[in-house]
Amino acid sequence: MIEILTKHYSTLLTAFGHTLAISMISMLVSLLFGTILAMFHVSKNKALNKISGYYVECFKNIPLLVITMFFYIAIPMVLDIKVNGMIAGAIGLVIYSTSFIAEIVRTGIQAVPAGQLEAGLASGFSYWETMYHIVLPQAFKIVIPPLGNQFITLVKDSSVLGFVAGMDLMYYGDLIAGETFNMMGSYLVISMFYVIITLPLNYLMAHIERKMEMA
Amino acid sequence: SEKSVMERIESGDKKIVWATNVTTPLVGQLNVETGKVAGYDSDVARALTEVITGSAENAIFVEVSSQNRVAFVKNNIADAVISTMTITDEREKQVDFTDSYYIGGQALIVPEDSDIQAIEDLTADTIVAGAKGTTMMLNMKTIAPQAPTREYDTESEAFTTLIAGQADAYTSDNVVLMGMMSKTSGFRFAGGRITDEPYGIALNEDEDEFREELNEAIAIIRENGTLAEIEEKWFGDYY
Amino acid sequence: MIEFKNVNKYYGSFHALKNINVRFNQGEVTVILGPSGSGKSTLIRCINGLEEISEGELLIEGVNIHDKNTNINLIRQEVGMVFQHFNLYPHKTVLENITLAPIFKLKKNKTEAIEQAEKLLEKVQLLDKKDMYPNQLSGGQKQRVAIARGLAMNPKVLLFDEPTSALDPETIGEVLKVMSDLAKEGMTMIVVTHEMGFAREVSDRTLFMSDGEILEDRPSESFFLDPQDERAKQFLSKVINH
Amino acid sequence: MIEFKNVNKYYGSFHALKNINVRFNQGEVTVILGPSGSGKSTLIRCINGLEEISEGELLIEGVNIHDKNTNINLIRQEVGMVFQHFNLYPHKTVLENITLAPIFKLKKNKTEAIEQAEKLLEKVQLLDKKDMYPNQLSGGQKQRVAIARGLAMNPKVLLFDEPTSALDPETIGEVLKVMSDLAKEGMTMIVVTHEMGFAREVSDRTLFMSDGEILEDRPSESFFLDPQDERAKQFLSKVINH
Amino acid sequence: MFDITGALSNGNFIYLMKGMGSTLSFSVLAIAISFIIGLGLGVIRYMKVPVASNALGFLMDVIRSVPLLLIIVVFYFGFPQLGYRFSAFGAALIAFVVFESCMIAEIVRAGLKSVAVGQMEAGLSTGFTFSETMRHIIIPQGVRSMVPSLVSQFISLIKDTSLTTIISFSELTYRSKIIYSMDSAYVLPMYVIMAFLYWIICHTLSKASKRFEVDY
Ligand SMILES: Nc1ncnc2c1ncn2[C@@H]1O[C@H](COP(=O)(O)OP(=O)(O)OP(=O)(O)O)[C@@H](O)[C@H]1O
Ligand SMILES: Nc1ncnc2c1ncn2[C@@H]1O[C@H](COP(=O)(O)OP(=O)(O)OP(=O)(O)O)[C@@H](O)[C@H]1O
Ligand SMILES: NC(=O)CC[C@H](N)C(=O)O
Ligand SMILES: [Mg+2]
Ligand SMILES: [Mg+2]
Repeated sequence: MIEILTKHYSTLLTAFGHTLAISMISMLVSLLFGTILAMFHVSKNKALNKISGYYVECFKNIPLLVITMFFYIAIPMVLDIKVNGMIAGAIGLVIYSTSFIAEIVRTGIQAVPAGQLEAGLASGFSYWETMYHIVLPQAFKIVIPPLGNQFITLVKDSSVLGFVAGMDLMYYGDLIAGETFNMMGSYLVISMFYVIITLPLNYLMAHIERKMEMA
Repeated sequence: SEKSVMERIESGDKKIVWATNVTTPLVGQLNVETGKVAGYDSDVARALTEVITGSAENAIFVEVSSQNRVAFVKNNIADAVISTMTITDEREKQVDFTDSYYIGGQALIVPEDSDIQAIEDLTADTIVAGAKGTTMMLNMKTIAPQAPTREYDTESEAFTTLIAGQADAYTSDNVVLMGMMSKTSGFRFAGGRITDEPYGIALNEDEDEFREELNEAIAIIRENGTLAEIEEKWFGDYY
Repeated sequence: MIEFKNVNKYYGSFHALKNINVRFNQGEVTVILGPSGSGKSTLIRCINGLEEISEGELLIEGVNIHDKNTNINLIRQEVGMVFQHFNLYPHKTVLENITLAPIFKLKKNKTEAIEQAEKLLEKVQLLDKKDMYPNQLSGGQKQRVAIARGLAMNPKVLLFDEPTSALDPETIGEVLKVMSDLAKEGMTMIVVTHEMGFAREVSDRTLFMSDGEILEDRPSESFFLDPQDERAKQFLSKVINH
Repeated sequence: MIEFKNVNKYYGSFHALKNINVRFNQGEVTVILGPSGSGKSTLIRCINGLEEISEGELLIEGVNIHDKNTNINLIRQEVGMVFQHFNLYPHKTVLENITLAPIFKLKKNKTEAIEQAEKLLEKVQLLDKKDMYPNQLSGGQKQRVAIARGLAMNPKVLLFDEPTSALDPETIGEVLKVMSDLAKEGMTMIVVTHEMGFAREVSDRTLFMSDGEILEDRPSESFFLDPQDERAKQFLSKVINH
Repeated sequence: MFDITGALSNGNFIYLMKGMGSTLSFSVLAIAISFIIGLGLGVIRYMKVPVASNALGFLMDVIRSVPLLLIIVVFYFGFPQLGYRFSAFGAALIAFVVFESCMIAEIVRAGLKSVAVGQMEAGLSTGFTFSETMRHIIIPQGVRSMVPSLVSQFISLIKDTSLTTIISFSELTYRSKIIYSMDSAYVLPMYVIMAFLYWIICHTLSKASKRFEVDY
């Protein structure tokens, strides 16, 4: 294991950087889309409700691998475009995670007591103003732990980039494993890098959750 | 504790389990309707099985990809791997090989309208696809280090990405590439073969007796012309 | 200033308000009594449009709030509301709770808004808590802040929906005190409550509701001396004698 | 039958019960009053071991419940408890809520347990609800079921921790009625409550607590006529006059 | 460009359906075993058994922090190096059970914790011991509140079976790839079909589970 670390550390660090960057970018974009879909869901407009509902129902029930491969192989075949593995992977991650984040944010919005919306309306704010000033800030606070957990999941899920030459930890892990024949060592080293990101986050989220429970 | 392959065969259980690639036309492809694997490698395996056990019917096939070939013998899932597997020193440290039964060679294919005519035309802007865990990808580091590579779990996945336009070229064994092109038009070789790839049958390290038996069998089918017949049957039209 | 004309309200097929006709006048303090589920909350929530009426007309200062062309947000600025569970914004300080709407809706500048908020906090005797967050306050304090918040928009009328029923018995008094003071200053108030002391002593007029209907509508004094309706009598005896 | 001898209770460094010495006698109905945070809940929760005492002795029928050799589960069978938020088991019907412990702990056979439960439900006037689930009941009904559940183990004493403060004003009466009936039948009861009517009229004795101490311990009649302690006076005036 | 009838020729279709059968039976097995182990682990963590809960807790947290894909390859490629050999099915099953048990344990712990404290107190107050209260009162309620999270975990599990294609476990995804390796005109149809089949399985499970959700 040590040998793999010392011999391949620059590759590993690059891969680690890619995994981290892809995860963070995908998370931010999914958060944006997810929030929009969540607002669609709680709005009174039936069409928007439907869009949000169908999206979530559709993409949370299809494996990420299938979504990603679809964008990497099937779409370029039909449209005659070139998408590199990192981008196809990120698109897959965003499409997939958005469905989960939409649900999380929606639950958050619905967890804000109805009285808050009413209080906002009662003091003359419009629906969207109330959402912006009063409901969303509280909803996001409520959903910090599940969002954090979703990010952890997303980091782990980013390992499907290994299937599409996404230059991430999993991809290089496979290559190093194939080259050194030290499968156990290579994959454990790779696991370690994932754990460096996810385990502390895991504890941080648990901590925040406990603190919020006490408040 | 487990019986060696020869002990098992001698005790009457004559089945030999061969691991082979099933997504490479000509070399080895699964017919999903019959469940039979057809191709050069599997025919060789059948011939060897016949020599050793008396019947080609004793050959059983399981599906591998380039990436998990070594694991198949190490995990005792198969008795032997026959899958255009190049004999290399590195691999010898993990598994044992029989004598070589065929010498293939690395080559490169590109879309017909590509500007790439030979390996020398590869640049930092031309992406080369290949399968994870193949000698080709290692070779690339010395023969065309400037060209970026993208590696996939199987040969067919690598070829599919070439079709999808995700790569500019795809490198593998010439026979594998021939197989791919036999099914899909629009691609051509870019230059000739680049390396020699002697294929051996990979076995677990404690299977000396089985290896001897296989080596003898290989010699037999080479001498009696069976090997040449099989080669002609699968590759004859494409050379 | 507020007038219900033949108002009906349905939740699905449930008839929550039945042919309501009532006027609330400027400067009047009205208490609404009635058993649980009788429609008290529904009635006052219609006044600031938190519930839509199904039939009839509801006029506020002559404006029909049921009309599609009416800007309900403007009406709401004129009608303050104090809720049973305070509904303070937990992520804002006391001061921010009070100044949020004046700054964004009345476009007051910040210093002006804060000045006014501090005056209101003084009135409800909570000036020293102005930088605290709601969860650092007791129930009674929260409700006094909520009243200050309601007043900050200079509403023409203040609605109260059971403002003391989520409070510790010890802190109910402080909230009722603030409400009595407001009443004395001539604020127009409509109050749903179970506090009989307040109803009897502070309010000018009492409505008794049951099953979506207004069964009594009389000066409070005479209502408490001698309720006419059978259900009102029953209700009073239950609520007072235990 | 229950005796606190120099009992102290700490939460970390917070001194929640300060040198408590008190006896509760068979057949007596005791009310515990006091402001929020004064240690009322802590005191009665010590009696059935939901809180452990830190120092001193707590004897129930002569048994030291703080002792490691005492089987606390046996003690708890003798001491029933009724909670502010009912704590009915939501996944069991009314009848199952009542029979669960008798069947498993007293090893009653099922028909016997059901028979007894039905008698208790009749007593709290809820026999018709026996097959319902808790969430189908009103607050007052839930609390009456909780009382029946407490009685099902034939406890020697029944503890109540603010049994009516989570209830609608209208349903408080029905719960107090059941409690008064129990008192008349001679049940030993210790009741934390803010219901002054009940305290004054039904209870035999009133303890007034503040800051973890018992400041008054007198027959209820004399306590209400003329509380001695300054804080008790203040408390009473706050709670009663609004 | 694409050839749907070819991709779904009779033989291919049967071959694919058998793959779907493998996906389903593997999922059912993995769910059953992981649920039993996860329930046990979750209760241990909930009860805060002195050393066991912490040590076990840390190990479980580490396992939950690693991508399932890596756990699969570690069992399949890595363990033979230590002398433990598994078939693709065996390695996949062990990897899933190890990973999913930890995920489920966390759900169980949270579910039990979500049962109001008052319920434990009510149980104790009627003379039940701690473990009796757990059995009669806390666990039955906890399990009900866990249903939604458990179901989404099971759905994740089913979707994640697609990852086992990396070790050539012959399930739905793997077989789709075998089919489209025959002809590039099958690629697009196969992805659409695959997506559809997974969707049907997961959607059906999620809809069916709604029946078991209770709210008090
Ligand atoms: N959003 C709603 N959907 C359906 N029914 C409703 C809704 N809101 C209220 N109701 C019903 O309308 C009736 C009147 O409700 P309302 O809240 O006005 O009663 P209330 O007099 O305020 O009672 P309480 O004293 O319990 O607050 C009740 O029967 C209630 O169940
Ligand atoms: N588990 C605990 N940990 C720390 N402090 C506690 C705990 N339980 C209670 N306390 C503290 O002990 C004091 C007494 O609490 P207790 O619940 O007995 O008061 P109470 O008289 O019942 O009040 P209330 O009328 O609000 O129910 C309070 O200051 C409370 O904050
Ligand atoms: N088709 C293959 O996967 C074999 C490639 C090459 N001959 C090797 O052994 O690595
Ligand atoms: Mg109401
Ligand atoms: Mg208390």
